[in-house]
Amino acid sequence: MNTAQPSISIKVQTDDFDVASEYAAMRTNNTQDGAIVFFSGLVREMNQGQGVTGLFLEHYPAMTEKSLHGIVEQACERWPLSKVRLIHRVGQLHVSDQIVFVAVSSAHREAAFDACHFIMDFLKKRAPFWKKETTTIGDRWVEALEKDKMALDKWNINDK
Amino acid sequence: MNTAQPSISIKVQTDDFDVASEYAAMRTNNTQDGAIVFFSGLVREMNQGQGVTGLFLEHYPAMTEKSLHGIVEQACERWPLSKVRLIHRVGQLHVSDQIVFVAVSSAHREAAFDACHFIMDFLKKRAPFWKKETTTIGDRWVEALEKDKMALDKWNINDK
Amino acid sequence: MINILFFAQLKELFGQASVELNIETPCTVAQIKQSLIHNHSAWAEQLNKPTIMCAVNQDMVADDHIVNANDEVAFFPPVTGG
Amino acid sequence: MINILFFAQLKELFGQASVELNIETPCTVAQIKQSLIHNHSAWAEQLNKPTIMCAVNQDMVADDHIVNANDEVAFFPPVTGG
Repeated sequence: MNTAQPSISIKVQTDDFDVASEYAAMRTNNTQDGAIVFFSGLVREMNQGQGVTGLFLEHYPAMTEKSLHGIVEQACERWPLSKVRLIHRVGQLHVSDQIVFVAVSSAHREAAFDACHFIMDFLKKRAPFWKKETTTIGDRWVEALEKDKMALDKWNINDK
Repeated sequence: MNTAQPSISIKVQTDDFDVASEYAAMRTNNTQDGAIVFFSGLVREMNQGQGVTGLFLEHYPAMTEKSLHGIVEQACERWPLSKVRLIHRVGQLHVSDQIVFVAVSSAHREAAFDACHFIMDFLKKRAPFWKKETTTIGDRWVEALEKDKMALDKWNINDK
Repeated sequence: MINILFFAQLKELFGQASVELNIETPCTVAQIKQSLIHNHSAWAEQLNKPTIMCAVNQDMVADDHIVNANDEVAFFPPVTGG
Repeated sequence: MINILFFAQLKELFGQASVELNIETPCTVAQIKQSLIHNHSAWAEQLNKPTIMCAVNQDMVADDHIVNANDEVAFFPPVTGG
């Protein structure tokens, strides 16, 4: 296990983010890690509504960062991670825009893959964000999916 | 399932690669994908030998790309992927250098995570690369690890 | 007095982002829901949904969670970020 | 005649990257190994390792694979890329 405290960066912002500089930050002063895994989530043209033209992301500001920190800390307890960087955007987005970014680094690839996947699975079910799609036939709130709830099962955590 | 042919890019090269431009290529003309997962492998200071100062990567040129294409095609048959980009470096590398990059995009995150992980697991066990570490006490060939062989078990493929 | 926050569909359907509730504390989250429905019968359908989520002081909690004076209570539909 | 390639430790230990083997085809990979060991007894330890890998025409194969004239045969230790 990694004995040093992992370096954690969590941001909730309206602005777009730059994956290249996030990736550079993962590599800076990092000679111990063999594996970086990152996930990037984008606005799709066809989601639950057809012909999506935009997406509005509402959140619960006082709770959002606290919730994300809790999820990342769970991941750090479970896997030996050196660095975690997470960005989630809020506000008005458009098709192909970046929504969310999670990067983790570890000595070994299994830990990096699992931790990144775990963080996304829990973010989807526990972090207070809500998406409203703008479509060619009007606005609609995105429905939570049963498969996202089931995605948590693989992590064997007793989580309502 | 994705009916269009996935777009595949595979490169074996001595030169370093630029993750930012690879990521940009994943996003270009891509309004259907909600998820991009990428893996990046780096030279670690402490691997099987302590005090690693460099790494030489030998390969079997006639076989390398063929092997990587086979692995990526297996992933594309198994998951609905839109784009896959893979780069593996050969030749002399140094600590913290990038060795390998795999990026996949899909409509959904589960497919993207699984396919990226699958490609790395098979690349580790099936693609003809060999690492020789330069350490402070001399050179040594890296030993294949039993855990890399076991990593294939999760994919339920009958693979000797 | 407890300050109750609403988000997403609840905020839209209730036409407000928050409400002050006059209720004796400590009480449970379930009792807060009942009291809100008592005051606003039109909210019953939403607040009675089994999927509705509640956070107290920015942590997710279940219906039997105890709420104290000055706690921040929030109700919202299942989250859909990421 | 079959051209046999060696990589990594095998290439270093055998002191050569390839060898021409005079063997009647078709034959199996196992027969090629035996013939190589017959010609170069010092190679026995490496070629008899159960972990040694073989590719014929750039595809991984097992010991019972049939090799034909003009096939490209390669022996190498377990791969360690990635």
